[in-house]
Amino acid sequence: MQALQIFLQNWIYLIGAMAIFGIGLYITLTNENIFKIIVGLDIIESGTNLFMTAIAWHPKAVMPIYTATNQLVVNGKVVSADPLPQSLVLTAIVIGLGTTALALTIAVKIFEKYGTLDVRKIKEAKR
Amino acid sequence: MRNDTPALVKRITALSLITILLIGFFLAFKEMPKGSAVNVNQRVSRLYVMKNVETATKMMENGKFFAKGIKPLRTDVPYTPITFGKSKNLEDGAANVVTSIVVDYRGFDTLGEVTVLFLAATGVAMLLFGKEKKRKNKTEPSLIMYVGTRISFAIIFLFGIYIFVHGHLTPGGGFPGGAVIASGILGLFLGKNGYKPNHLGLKVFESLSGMAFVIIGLTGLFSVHSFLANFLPTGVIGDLYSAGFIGLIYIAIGMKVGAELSAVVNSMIVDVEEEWS
Amino acid sequence: MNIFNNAALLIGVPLLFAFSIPLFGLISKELAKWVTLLTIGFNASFSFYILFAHKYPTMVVMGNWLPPFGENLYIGPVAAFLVFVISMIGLLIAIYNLWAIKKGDVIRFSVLFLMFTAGASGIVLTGDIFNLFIFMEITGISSYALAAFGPERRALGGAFKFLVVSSIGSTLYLMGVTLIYTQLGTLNIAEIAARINQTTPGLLTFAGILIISGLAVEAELFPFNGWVPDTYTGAINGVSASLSGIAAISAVYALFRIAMTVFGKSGGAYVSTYGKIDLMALIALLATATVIIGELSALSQKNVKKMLAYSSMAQMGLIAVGFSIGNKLGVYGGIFQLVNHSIAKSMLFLIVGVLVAVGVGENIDDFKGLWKRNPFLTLTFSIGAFSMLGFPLFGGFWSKFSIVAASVQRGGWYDFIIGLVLFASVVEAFYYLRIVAYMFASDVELPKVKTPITPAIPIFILAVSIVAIGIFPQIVGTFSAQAAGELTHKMSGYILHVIPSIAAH
Amino acid sequence: MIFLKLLEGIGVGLLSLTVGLLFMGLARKITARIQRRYGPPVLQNFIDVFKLFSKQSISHGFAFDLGLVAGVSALLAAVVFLPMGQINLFPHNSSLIMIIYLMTMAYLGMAMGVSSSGNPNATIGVARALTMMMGYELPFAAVIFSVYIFAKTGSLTNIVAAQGGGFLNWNMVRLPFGFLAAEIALQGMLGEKPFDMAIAPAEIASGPMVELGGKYLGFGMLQHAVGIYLETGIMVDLFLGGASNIWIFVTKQFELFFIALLINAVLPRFKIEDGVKFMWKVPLLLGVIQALIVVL
Amino acid sequence: MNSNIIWLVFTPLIGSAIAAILYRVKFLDRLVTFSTFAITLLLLFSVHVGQSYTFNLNFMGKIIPLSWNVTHLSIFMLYISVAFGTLLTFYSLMDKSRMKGFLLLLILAANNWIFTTNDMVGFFFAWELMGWASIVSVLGGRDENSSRHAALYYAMMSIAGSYSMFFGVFTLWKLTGSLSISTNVAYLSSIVGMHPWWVLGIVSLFFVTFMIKAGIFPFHTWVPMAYAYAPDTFTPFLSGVMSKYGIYGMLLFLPISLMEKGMPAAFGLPWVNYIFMWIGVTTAVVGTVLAFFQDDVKKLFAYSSFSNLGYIVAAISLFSSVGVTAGIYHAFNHLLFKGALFITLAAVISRTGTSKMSEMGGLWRKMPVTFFTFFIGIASAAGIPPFNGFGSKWLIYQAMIKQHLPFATVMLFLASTGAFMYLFKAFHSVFLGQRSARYDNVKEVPVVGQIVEYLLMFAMIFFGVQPGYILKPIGAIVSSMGLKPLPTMANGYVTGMFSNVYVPLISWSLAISFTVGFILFFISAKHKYVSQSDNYTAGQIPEEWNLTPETYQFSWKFYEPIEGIFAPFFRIKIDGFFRGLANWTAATSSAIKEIFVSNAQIYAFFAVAGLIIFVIAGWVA
Repeated sequence: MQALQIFLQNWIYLIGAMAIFGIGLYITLTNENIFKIIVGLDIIESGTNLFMTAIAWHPKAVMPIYTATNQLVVNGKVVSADPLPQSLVLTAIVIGLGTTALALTIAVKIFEKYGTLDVRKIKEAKR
Repeated sequence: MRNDTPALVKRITALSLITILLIGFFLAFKEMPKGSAVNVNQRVSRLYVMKNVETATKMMENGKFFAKGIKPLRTDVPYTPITFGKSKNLEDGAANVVTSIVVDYRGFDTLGEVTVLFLAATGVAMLLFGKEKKRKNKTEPSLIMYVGTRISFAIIFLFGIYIFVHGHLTPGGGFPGGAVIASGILGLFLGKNGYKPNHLGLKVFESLSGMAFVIIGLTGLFSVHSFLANFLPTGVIGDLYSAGFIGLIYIAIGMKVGAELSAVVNSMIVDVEEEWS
Repeated sequence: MNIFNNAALLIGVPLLFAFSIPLFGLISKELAKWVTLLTIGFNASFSFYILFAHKYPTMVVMGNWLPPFGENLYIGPVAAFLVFVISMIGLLIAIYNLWAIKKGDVIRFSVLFLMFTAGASGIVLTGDIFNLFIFMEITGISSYALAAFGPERRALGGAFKFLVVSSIGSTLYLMGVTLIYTQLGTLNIAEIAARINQTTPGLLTFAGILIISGLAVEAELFPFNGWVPDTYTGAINGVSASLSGIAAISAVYALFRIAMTVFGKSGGAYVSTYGKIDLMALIALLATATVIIGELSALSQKNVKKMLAYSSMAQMGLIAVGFSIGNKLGVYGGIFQLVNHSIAKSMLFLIVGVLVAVGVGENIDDFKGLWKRNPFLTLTFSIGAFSMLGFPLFGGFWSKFSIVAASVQRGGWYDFIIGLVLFASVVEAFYYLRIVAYMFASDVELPKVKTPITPAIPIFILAVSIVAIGIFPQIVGTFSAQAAGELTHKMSGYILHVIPSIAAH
Repeated sequence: MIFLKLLEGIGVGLLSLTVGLLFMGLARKITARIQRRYGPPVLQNFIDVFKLFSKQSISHGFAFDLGLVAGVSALLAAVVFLPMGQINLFPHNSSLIMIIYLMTMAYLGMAMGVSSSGNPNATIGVARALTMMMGYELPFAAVIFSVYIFAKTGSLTNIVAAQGGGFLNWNMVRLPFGFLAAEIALQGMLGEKPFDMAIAPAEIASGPMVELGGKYLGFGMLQHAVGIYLETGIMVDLFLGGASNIWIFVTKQFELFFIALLINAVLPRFKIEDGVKFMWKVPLLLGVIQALIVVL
Repeated sequence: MNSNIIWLVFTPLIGSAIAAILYRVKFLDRLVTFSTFAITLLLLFSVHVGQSYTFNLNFMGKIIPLSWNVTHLSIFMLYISVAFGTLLTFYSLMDKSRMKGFLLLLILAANNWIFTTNDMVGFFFAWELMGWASIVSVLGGRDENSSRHAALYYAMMSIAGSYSMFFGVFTLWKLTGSLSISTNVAYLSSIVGMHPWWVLGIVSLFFVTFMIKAGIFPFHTWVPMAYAYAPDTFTPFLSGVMSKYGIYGMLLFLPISLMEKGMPAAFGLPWVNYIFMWIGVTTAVVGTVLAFFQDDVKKLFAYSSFSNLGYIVAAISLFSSVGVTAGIYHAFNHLLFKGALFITLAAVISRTGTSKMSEMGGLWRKMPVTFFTFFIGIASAAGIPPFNGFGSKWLIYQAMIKQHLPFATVMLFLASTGAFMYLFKAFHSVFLGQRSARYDNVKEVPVVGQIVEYLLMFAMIFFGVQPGYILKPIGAIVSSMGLKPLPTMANGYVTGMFSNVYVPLISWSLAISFTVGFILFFISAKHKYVSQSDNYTAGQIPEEWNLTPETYQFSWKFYEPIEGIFAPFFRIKIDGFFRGLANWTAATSSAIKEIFVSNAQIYAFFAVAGLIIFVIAGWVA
């Protein structure tokens, strides 16, 4: 039990992140609907973000914000979660947002012009 | 793999590919420091948390930072204790370390991030550009909806401002704040059919706030000789008026993000006729 | 450590004006285009100043935090030269855009184009592995939007393909960066490069594979380049030109900065990488496959634009072959070819754009007898084609020359690779010469077409520069040689200029 | 000295003409006898030549004239280099290949002359002759080069000298396959049946000769006469060990010619492609065997 | 004063620039071309064997020595090529074809550079210059579509060749660090005993290039097209001079094979040489056989050129003193007679406007000077003494027999007989037989052309009768290659290994017998001239059969009977090999193109699959 707990503590977020990553990739690679593909891409990004957060965290970490009660440094050792990946995640989320917005716009335009959301049907008559 | 590959084949292939990829990941994870062994003290973040980068820089110039074999001893950087509400003149006065990294230590990233968002909004608007035909709401919202969104907009707006003003003290900052404001504006869209925000105002707001960010950066360049360098006093940790230019930048970012996301919502909600003639 | 913080203006000024272009746009659409032009012009002249008048290698420190703690821009020989090339080509395409972009949302197009160029410069300049990702996304998002711009619906299909593949690629890159961060706890390229051998080999290899795969999407290497033909064909010609002339430079730069500087082993006659497999060899294989597949696909195209797209792909492969040889001569050839390719290919796309606009068309049959209809465009197109196929006294010759020389110098299985590449070059020569022969056919009687003046200016300048490089290869050669020195000696070329104190040990 | 050589040369030319015409007359007589006819007198051909040269004739232009004159003259020019018994005018200049190429000039002249007449029968005849030439030159070349390698010399004089010392030293005995191949090739060279498709009178009205009349036909006959002399002479020098004097030489020539006549009298004509195919089967095989034997 | 070698290169370049400026005015263009050729010929008199000059090119900090070195071979080749070019350009003064003079001058510059340079960089550059200038020149033929096709084909072969040489140059440079040709050849000779395969590989890289340029057997397929569809006045240069660059290159590298210690021998030859000799023989035979059945007269002579180069290759591959002498001698002879033949063809085509033999005929009365030039040309080409083709063919046989190679010799002899056949076919179809009424108003070429034709006739007879003027310099070349030169006798002697030929004697003998013949002709009864259609038709008048001169002319399917014999060989098409390669490439191209006819998802699949392959590779490693 203890071993399982330690295992879960150590691995659960990484495993979860990878599972989300895999699910997103699967959706992207198998669904022909454009919107579903975009959703898949979004899920992949979520997986990546979770992965980055996970490597910043350890079971005994505290939040990286100085407050009156929250001690980030104990005996010269930092005990908080790693703030750097968190800030990177912040950036990555915004970038993902931008990509998604653009993708959705393109999808809307594609539906307008091709009249379909099936990726297989988005092609020109003459190759 | 072709355009007309059957779905089953695709699924099986995708599954096997993903399985192999995940196995690869897990094999790689086995070599990672595990769990509690995620040693922040050996990462560069330690210096950010301790607000100790300048000391490290001096050590580096003295040649003590990198040990033999170029192994950095980040643990060796001496530590000056920080007390909430008391410590002054820290190299970066923000209580929220993440914020201090986002805006100050790695502020350049954030500038890029703002640009990405700006570009995405621009791209969305560019692709959806055209002569306005009609709004997309099918049904007229009820009176409660109309009144409710208008009342809650003020509260949401205020909350958004609170979030990005306190970005350096609490979780949050310009991006969440801006998103909150944009959600308020989205409420306005929902509340009234044919709601038109002030396009010119949004555009000017967006541009000016973006320019404000760059101008703050350039001010740093011309006053402290480094782009995006803090040129304001850092104050006491935990005060609202602390952390130098972080607050200013977050205000700019918050306004910009709010305006941009509103513009995105506006663009997407409108049906247009293209002007390619 | 030589700090030149004012070079931050290379990024800052375009950003400032990008944010303000919507305001200028309120006054006039034309003004927006001119602001873009002038801003890129500023970048070009500033990088010209750095390249010729300022001492480099030098470094820009962001926010007064020295590397490896803060972010920095590193202006070595590579960056100084490539930024200049990117800005110059951006400037010329901006001139073309003055004429070409008349309809649609001109203002926002200008913003996107400006940031596209600035983002590409940022990729080349930056000294931080995560910042590289940001700039990749800046370039990426603006190029998705730019590629989707245009009256034709095929633009949207192409842009969507680009977006999907490229998003996956950037995710993979980010994963790789994260894996490296778990090991070394830093994001600075110089520090990672110095300490790369402190990581565990399995994880290092995996991270390297992820990063290379992610970057290979934009660098158009084989299994990652499915988007190339549709996107290039779909986009309007100015955008195709900038994709092949600007984005390609930065993508290849990023790929080999990571492979050679970050993962590379220092010392030894040829650069190889740490880890279980040699990433340089991996790239060489990909690149060879790319060359062959690209050239063979281009062979049977009837649409010139699509043909140019495939040719771009193949040329990127050739460039990557040059770099992946890993000695100074090979990298020299790679950079030289990079510059030649971006000059010639962007010129060819611009010419196709002009031809389509004046009503000639973009199919091979439309090119028949072009010499009689419009000698200027025919001549410039031929110059571009000859440079592409490595005709002596045109720019492309010197680079192909160096790449072949380098691979022969290296020997081993690179002899085999270069044999395949040369076979592919014969194919390439065939389809380019076929167009040239078509253009000079005299058995077609069609009305003459006029060349518009504005787009003729960049086309003329590009053509002249191809010939000039062909006759005086030193123009590019000196800089390429310096750049090759930087890329092949990661310690003395890069790390020590960024973090000099590493030298103490 | 030069005058002496000149006179000797003219003498050799006359000799070859005489012997050739004589052979032609004998040929007519012998063929007739084989066919149970009486046949013309042996000297009939001399009479014919004189008659033809005194008749008025029509010409098709200077190329026609030049061609026919060249046909005889080139062969006469070649004859002087042939060693025949004690008559050997230029012992250091008797390369066989040179003689063969000189003969080619005669063919060229003849072909040019008759073709310029514009009669397609003539041209067809020439084309057939040239095709047949390709047929027999291949085995003949194989034989020549075998002899060259065997004798280690390319000069007819030296080849003859190498065969000195009796019957057993003759190349006919030493190189039997080569001799057989050369015999068959000689049949083609002489244009005798079964290889006479070039002049097939019933099909193409005597082929090259169709437009010839008067002195032109006379030139044609003279060319044939010198041709017979030269070709049989080469064979004698190559295989029958030459001769010690001109009489023996002519006798040996006549022996070879007689065999050819006998074959001619009894065999029908090949089709042209069959002729070439035959030449490239049997004699070539023999020649190749001979060459292999010589080389190995 | 050694820098005058460089002027050999610069003078044509300057002339080319001037000519390019004047290019619109055809006559001025041609005039400048001719004068530049003439000036270059004069310049040649100041160049002597043994002169050398080195110019250190500073290329991006690296010193690249460009060196020139005049050897016996180079001066010989220079003289013959420039002299022939001068004649040709003089002829082209009055010509109407679309040959561009400045391109010819570029080729001249490359010509002088190739023949004098001693560094591989210069050699390569000159080679490229020559190749591309000639490719562009081919473009200006009468039939635009065909010439474009031909030029493209030629360009492909030539590019493949130059890449091969490129590769070879760099490999040698990597091995020795020197760019000098002589140094590298010496180096290769020194290691050939230790690493025969290495040397073979490197040398074959060069030889592929040379074989492509000379049009030797497996690489000959561009020859007929390019020769046939090139401008009529350019073809003589293409065939006469440009095919010899390949031979020159081979001669530069052949001395290596002298020292093969590690290689087994076949029939007294190193087996590589033996194979190469057979390649030459095959070339000769294949060219001959293909030439039989052509209807385009330029194509026929293109195959003839190809066949003759086979002779040269077969001869020089023996690398004996007779062989090399014979090869170089034949190269010279081929230049002369094939140049003369193509010039006369240019004259004929310019007057008749067609190159189809079945549409010509009976032109000899209208163009007598051209007719005689052509006659002497084919007599030379057939190797008839005393014209110039005889000596070299005779020497080639001598060389082959000396090596005890009867079969190869027989094949060459067959090729020679065949050559006589196709030459006569061309002769008959163009000049003899019935003349079509269309050509009743055809005139002889202008005086300029006639002068050139007279000069060529004179040259063909003179060098036939006095071979010593050529054999002496060739002797010097042969001895400079480390072989024993043939004994030189008086001018008229061709000295073989087995026997000698004294050509003046043959000439005298011919002269006397012709005199006798003509005396006989004139003293005999009179003759009268009749019209061309007045001939023996079994009592009928051709008009009654509705026969016109065109239908009465026999020039179609001239050698039909033997077509059946060669039919099995026609099924093996070398052309088909390259065409098949091209088709295969095109098919592969279409197949590969299919990769990119897909959707976003599939491309994502590709990317992930690529990643997976790497991951697996990472595990495996």
